[in-house]
Amino acid sequence: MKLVIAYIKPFKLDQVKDELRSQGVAGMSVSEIRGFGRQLGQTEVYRGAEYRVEFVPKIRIEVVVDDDAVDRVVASVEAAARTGEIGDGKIVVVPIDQVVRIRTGERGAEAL
Amino acid sequence: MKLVIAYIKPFKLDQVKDELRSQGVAGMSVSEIRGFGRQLGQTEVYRGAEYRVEFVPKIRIEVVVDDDAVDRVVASVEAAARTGEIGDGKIVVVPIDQVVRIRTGERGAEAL
Amino acid sequence: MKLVIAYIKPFKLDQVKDELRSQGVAGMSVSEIRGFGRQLGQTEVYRGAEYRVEFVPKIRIEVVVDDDAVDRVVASVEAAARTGEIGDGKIVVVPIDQVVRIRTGERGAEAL
Amino acid sequence: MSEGTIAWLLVSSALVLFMTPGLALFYGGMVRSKNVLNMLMKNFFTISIVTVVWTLVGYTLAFGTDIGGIIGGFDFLGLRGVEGDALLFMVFQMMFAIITPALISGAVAERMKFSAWVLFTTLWALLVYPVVAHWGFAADGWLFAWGVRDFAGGLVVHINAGIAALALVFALGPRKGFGAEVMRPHSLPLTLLGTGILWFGWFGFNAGSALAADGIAINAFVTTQIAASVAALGWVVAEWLRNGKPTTLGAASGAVAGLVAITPGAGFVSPLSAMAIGLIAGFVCFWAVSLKFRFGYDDSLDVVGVHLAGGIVGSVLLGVFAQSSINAFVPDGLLFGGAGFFLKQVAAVAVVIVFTFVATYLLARIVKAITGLRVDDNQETEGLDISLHEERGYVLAE
Amino acid sequence: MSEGTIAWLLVSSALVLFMTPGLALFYGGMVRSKNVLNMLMKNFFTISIVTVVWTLVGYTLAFGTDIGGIIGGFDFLGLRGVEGDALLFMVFQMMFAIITPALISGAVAERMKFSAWVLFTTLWALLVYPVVAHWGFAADGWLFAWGVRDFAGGLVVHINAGIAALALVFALGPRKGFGAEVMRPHSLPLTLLGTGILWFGWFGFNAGSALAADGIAINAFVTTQIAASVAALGWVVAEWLRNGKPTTLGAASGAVAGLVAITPGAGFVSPLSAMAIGLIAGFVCFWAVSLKFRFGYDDSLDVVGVHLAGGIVGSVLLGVFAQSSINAFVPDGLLFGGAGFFLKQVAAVAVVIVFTFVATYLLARIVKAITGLRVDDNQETEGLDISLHEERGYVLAE
Amino acid sequence: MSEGTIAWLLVSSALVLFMTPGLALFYGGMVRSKNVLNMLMKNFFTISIVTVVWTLVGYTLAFGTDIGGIIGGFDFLGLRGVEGDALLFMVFQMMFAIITPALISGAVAERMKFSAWVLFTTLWALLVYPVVAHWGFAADGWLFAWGVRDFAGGLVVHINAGIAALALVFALGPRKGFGAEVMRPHSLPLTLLGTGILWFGWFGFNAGSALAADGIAINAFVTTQIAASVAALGWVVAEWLRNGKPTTLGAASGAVAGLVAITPGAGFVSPLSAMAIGLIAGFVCFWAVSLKFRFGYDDSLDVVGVHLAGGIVGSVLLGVFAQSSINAFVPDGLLFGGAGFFLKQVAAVAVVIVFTFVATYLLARIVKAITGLRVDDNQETEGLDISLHEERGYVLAE
Ligand SMILES: Nc1ncnc2c1ncn2[C@@H]1O[C@H](COP(=O)(O)OP(=O)(O)O)[C@@H](O)[C@H]1O
Ligand SMILES: Nc1ncnc2c1ncn2[C@@H]1O[C@H](COP(=O)(O)OP(=O)(O)O)[C@@H](O)[C@H]1O
Ligand SMILES: Nc1ncnc2c1ncn2[C@@H]1O[C@H](COP(=O)(O)OP(=O)(O)O)[C@@H](O)[C@H]1O
Repeated sequence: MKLVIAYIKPFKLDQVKDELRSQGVAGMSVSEIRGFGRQLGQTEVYRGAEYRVEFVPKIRIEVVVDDDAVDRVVASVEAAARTGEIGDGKIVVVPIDQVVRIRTGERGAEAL
Repeated sequence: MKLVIAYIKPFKLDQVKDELRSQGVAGMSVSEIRGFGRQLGQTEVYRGAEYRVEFVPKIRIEVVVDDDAVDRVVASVEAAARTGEIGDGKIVVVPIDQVVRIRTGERGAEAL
Repeated sequence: MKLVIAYIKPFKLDQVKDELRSQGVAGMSVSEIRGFGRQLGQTEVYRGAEYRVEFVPKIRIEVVVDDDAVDRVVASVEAAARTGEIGDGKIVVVPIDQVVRIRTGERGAEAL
Repeated sequence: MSEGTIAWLLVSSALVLFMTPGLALFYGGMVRSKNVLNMLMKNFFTISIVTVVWTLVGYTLAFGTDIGGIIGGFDFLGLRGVEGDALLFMVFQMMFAIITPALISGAVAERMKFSAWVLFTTLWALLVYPVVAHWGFAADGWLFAWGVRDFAGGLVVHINAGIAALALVFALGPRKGFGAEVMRPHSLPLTLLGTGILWFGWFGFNAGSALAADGIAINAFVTTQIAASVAALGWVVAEWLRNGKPTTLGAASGAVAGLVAITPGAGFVSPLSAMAIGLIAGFVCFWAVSLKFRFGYDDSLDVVGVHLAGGIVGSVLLGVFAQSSINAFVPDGLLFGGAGFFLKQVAAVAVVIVFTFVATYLLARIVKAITGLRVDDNQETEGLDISLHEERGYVLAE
Repeated sequence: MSEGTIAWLLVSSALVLFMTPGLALFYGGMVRSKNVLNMLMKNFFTISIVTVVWTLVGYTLAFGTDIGGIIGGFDFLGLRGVEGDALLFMVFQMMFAIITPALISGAVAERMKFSAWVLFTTLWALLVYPVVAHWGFAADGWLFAWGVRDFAGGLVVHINAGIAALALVFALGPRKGFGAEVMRPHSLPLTLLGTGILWFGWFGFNAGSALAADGIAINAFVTTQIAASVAALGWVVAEWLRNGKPTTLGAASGAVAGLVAITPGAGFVSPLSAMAIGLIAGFVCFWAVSLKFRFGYDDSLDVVGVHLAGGIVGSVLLGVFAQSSINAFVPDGLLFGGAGFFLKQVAAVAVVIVFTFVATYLLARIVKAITGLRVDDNQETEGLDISLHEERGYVLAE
Repeated sequence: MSEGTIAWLLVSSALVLFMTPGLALFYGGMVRSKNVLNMLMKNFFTISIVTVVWTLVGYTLAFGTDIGGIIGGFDFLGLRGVEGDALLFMVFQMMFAIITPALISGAVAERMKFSAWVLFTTLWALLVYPVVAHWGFAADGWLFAWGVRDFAGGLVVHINAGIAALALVFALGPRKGFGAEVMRPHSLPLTLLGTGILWFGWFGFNAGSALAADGIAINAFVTTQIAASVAALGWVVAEWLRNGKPTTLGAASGAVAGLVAITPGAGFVSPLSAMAIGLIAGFVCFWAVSLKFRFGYDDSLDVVGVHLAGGIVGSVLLGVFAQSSINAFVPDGLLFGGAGFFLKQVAAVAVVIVFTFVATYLLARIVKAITGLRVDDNQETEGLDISLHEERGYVLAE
């Protein structure tokens, strides 16, 4: 099994979520982060002076998926989160040893 | 060594923390996330109209543990976080290559 | 490739970020967490009474790096985040299978 | 005027002005956090716009020498010759002219362009408000002269704003996701604070409308307090029974509904009548805010449900509960034997609704042609604070 | 009354009403974020409840024709015959009747059921407040007739509320985790805002209690300002010395302590005496809030520590600092040669403490039997906002 | 005084006091969240400090029997003999003495030690404010006697505070990261709330300065409303044109700039002149706040840009727009044929700027020698709330 982590633009969350659900993904976990990348922050004007703000608000998504679903899930996120503009973000795939569903104690693919 | 990640119900945090401490776990990191799973959100009433809110507040816990402690830690979290109702969450075990304690530079099991 | 996760003191973020940039790290993702470790929380006085607060605010950093950069990156974070006092935090290195840049679809080292 | 009356009217004017920032917070707390500043800004800026419009032209249109009962003449253009007591009356009335369009802003929250709002408010404060104010408040205005009574602005302020809100909502359309997603208030403490300020300021609004520190002012003060309290009670009890939980938003909305409903009658009805009016207003407005879901118009922060419905309740019930023994300037209402007055009140409600709806809808079309009314989809998703003002309401971690 | 006095009392009434939303924010900022709305709601709803109770029955019980010095008769039931100046007095006094039970709500924060609060407040506003108000404020009330003086409510408002809070805390028990976990204020800016509103409103409370726009009102205004300032100073200096840091919560609490302590004497003592009273109140109340840890009662937001302690300090020190040269309606205090008055003040404090403690504890038992007093454990952990009102205070990200 | 006037001045005093909590929120919203409590605390504590200083010594220095036009004598030390109307005047003036140093706190936000602030404010309220107040407000003060006019404190309050802020900023140095990092307001809703309270309170400030409930008060009320509105309009239009977006912070700052600028002339100029003054103030202050970037002084929350610049605009333009037909106590300004008065106004501005700059800078050096002025680097990074007060502004999740 794999843990797919994606850093995306906040306003893309809804689309990504809908796409993943339509792929049959049963769950995901989302948090708000600040990201820093090639986008190199944003320029903000405050009181008439210009500033470079290095960290940009992003959304971080975690999805645990079965091995055979990984490619489909990555592709879905890619498609749904892409705007084609800088700052679209990254997807990372992490191998995992085990998943447990707390409610039932099920392990592995069952637990998803 | 392993990184144990758990997504749990917020009001279970205290119990999980106490259980882990009693297991001798030396540290952990906690963040607030929004989760989405079989629980399929909650129904909320606002101004008399009913709505489905897909994302539910959850707590995400990260604990780095030594290999031989993994099973005990997973079992502790399982026991402490379980209510038996839908939405109890998941535990994920991720293999890791290295841990470093920043203060001393210690590596591996020493660093925990 | 590796995912380097670091839990550090909040006021060290700027230094760590500058150090990583000077090491050529192209991106990172940052979130606010609450940590619990050997530091065993803090003592707070409120209305004249003393309390132990177990969770201390920390910053969590994630950086995806190429294999050959891991040691350099870990060393940089170590150096920049160290105060020598308890609570400096930990660095964890997690192996990863894949990275994708959403904007271009590039995979692997290209995607960083 | 005596010094005591001047003191009271100065204070009342300040209190009524304070209501607009209060309203800004009341509304600001109810929108999503990405739109809070735009909401505040629309209200604060309305103060600026209307102050200028009223000073230069609005006041004379409303209170200049009457032309056929319809409108005031240009004698007080730029406040020419307006001094002393007249100047005090002018500024007290100015505060009403400010808050009336500000009320509208809640209905079009989270999607109307700021530039469109600026243009709309300017035109509305110039062309709609002074007309209705003349009809209802000026001694020669045709509604007033005909015998209609509106103590502190049930017709002129609340029905006027509420029906204008409905017209503007029709021209504008609903927010993306209206009806499907829950759009919860981002900060109910802000809304409750706003409620507190509105309640406080409303004493100036209603008791100040006696235009003297006298027994009528005292009566208006007491009826205001009672109606607000009882309407909050009524609303909360209604939702407790119906939805199972009493909510703070319900208490806040109920209080405002009561304040609205007592406005036309504050100085004309007895304290016990105010209790009845408040209770009815609490129930009716609780029900009225649910109409937007039934009929599908996105009256975002319930301006129609509270101000239009509450204003109608209050203006019509004034026709029921008015007592000439409380105030010689009003005939007796239905309950005290005066059917004629009741009918006039009903007619006046209808007249204002028709006039303002049509006029506002036309203005909205004109504004649409000039600036457009809505932000585009991306701006709406991103929030108006960033997209229109390049500001964020809260920067809690940095 | 002259128009000047009417103007002043109208304003004062509005100011005192405004204190209750101010108090809601003061308390609301001090609870944990999961309980902020419940805290606000308890206060706002108290306005509604007491307004109805006071209008219908409370006022006549407090100020109706005296029956044996103990209570007022039913002559003003439903405000029958209460008009003009009397109506103004009625509404001014109503605002005091509202804020007194509202004060209690801080002591039972974060665990008391909303339904229990509604029932308790109704009964307390009906059965306890009017009795003590009659004793202390009505011309024939036995404490007043005996010679006890309470300018604006040290006995009637603050000791009354403070001791009632203690009784209710005993009936209710402490919050889960009291003493073990730190329960920090979730928003001190809200608390400071509340402090500002309270301070502002207190001018109406104290200077309005002169019941005229005259020299006594001026004196009360000045002593209020001085005592509040000095008590904040005293509290902050005390904690700076003792805990090493001056805190904003200390400044806010100190200011309120000073306002409480000057309340019984505002129109009876000189500005310099007010300085002494404020300083003593600052120190005493700083010390008094720590008693809850020593004795283990969970007076959550320090109602006992500030209002009971501050009220006692003020009522007793009035016996020391009163000056008949400032106000002919008060005898000289200890410092100016009048021991008898001092003893009466001490006795009155004791009487109110005993009466209200017993009466409130009984009421609490009755309420417990009917609705239960506390939410259950899970609701307390989850927070009262969600569990009782299905609302969240803040929805900052969505 | 008549009861009407007493009522009005009591209310005005309360309103002016309320401005300081309003200012605390206005400033508190503009700092980063880690410094919000320190900002609030500095303002609240200034109320305490100045109340004591003014009661004991400040008032008599400002309004005691004149000594050579320079300062008042010690006759009213500890308020000896200050009673009735004089006591009312004393407390009204006290509120001005409070807010003036409070204004300064915004310029030194986010880095000045709390202990240093306490010492500085004490000395400044004792040694600087009463002197300038005597010159400008006391009948025998040399500026007033010479013919300079300052209706409600353009010289005494705003220029005085603004130039003191500049001197203190020079002594203190900029915040870490000034000019390089953007330091955004952490809560603009708080700032807008503060703006609302300031605007509301300013009616007491300006219209109260008529010292009677009369036509001058009415005129001052109206000019205040107009200038604030138009200046907000001017500022927002200027930034809209220049930076492409209208901001809420711009609207808030503009409103305050207008209020500042009308302060010296509120009771001396016509409503239409107020419109001109407001517009000019909006433009000038918009431009003035950008000077800190050009010249590199860290006037953190724009005290210099708004209060010094706005105060100068208002005091000088009073020399242009003053009309003896509005108020017999002022000569005609430039526009109405009186060049002499204009020159005196300009001279007075220069005098106050030089005196207060020098005096304040000296005081700052003294304070630096005793307590030090700044927190250390780590404290500044961590934030003053935790490091100085061991409190956090917001604890939203727990
Ligand atoms: N090496 C990295 N490690 C962790 N997160 C990263 C890394 N690179 C980028 N990110 C995350 O992805 C976001 C977008 O990256 P960015 O480089 O700006 O866009 P793009 O991938 O389109 O070039 C960043 O804001 C950050 O949150
Ligand atoms: N596949 C997944 N990937 C990441 N997080 C998940 C996944 N499934 C569930 N979660 C997390 O666990 C929480 C509980 O999951 P849910 O399916 O509702 O409960 P249960 O495991 O009891 O069926 C979710 O809210 C989410 O935070
Ligand atoms: N085993 C662990 N798993 C996850 N996070 C940890 C662990 N141990 C420490 N941390 C994180 O590191 C932070 C600092 O750890 P701590 O033990 O206090 O400091 P030190 O490493 O200097 O002894 C903690 O607050 C927590 O966020």
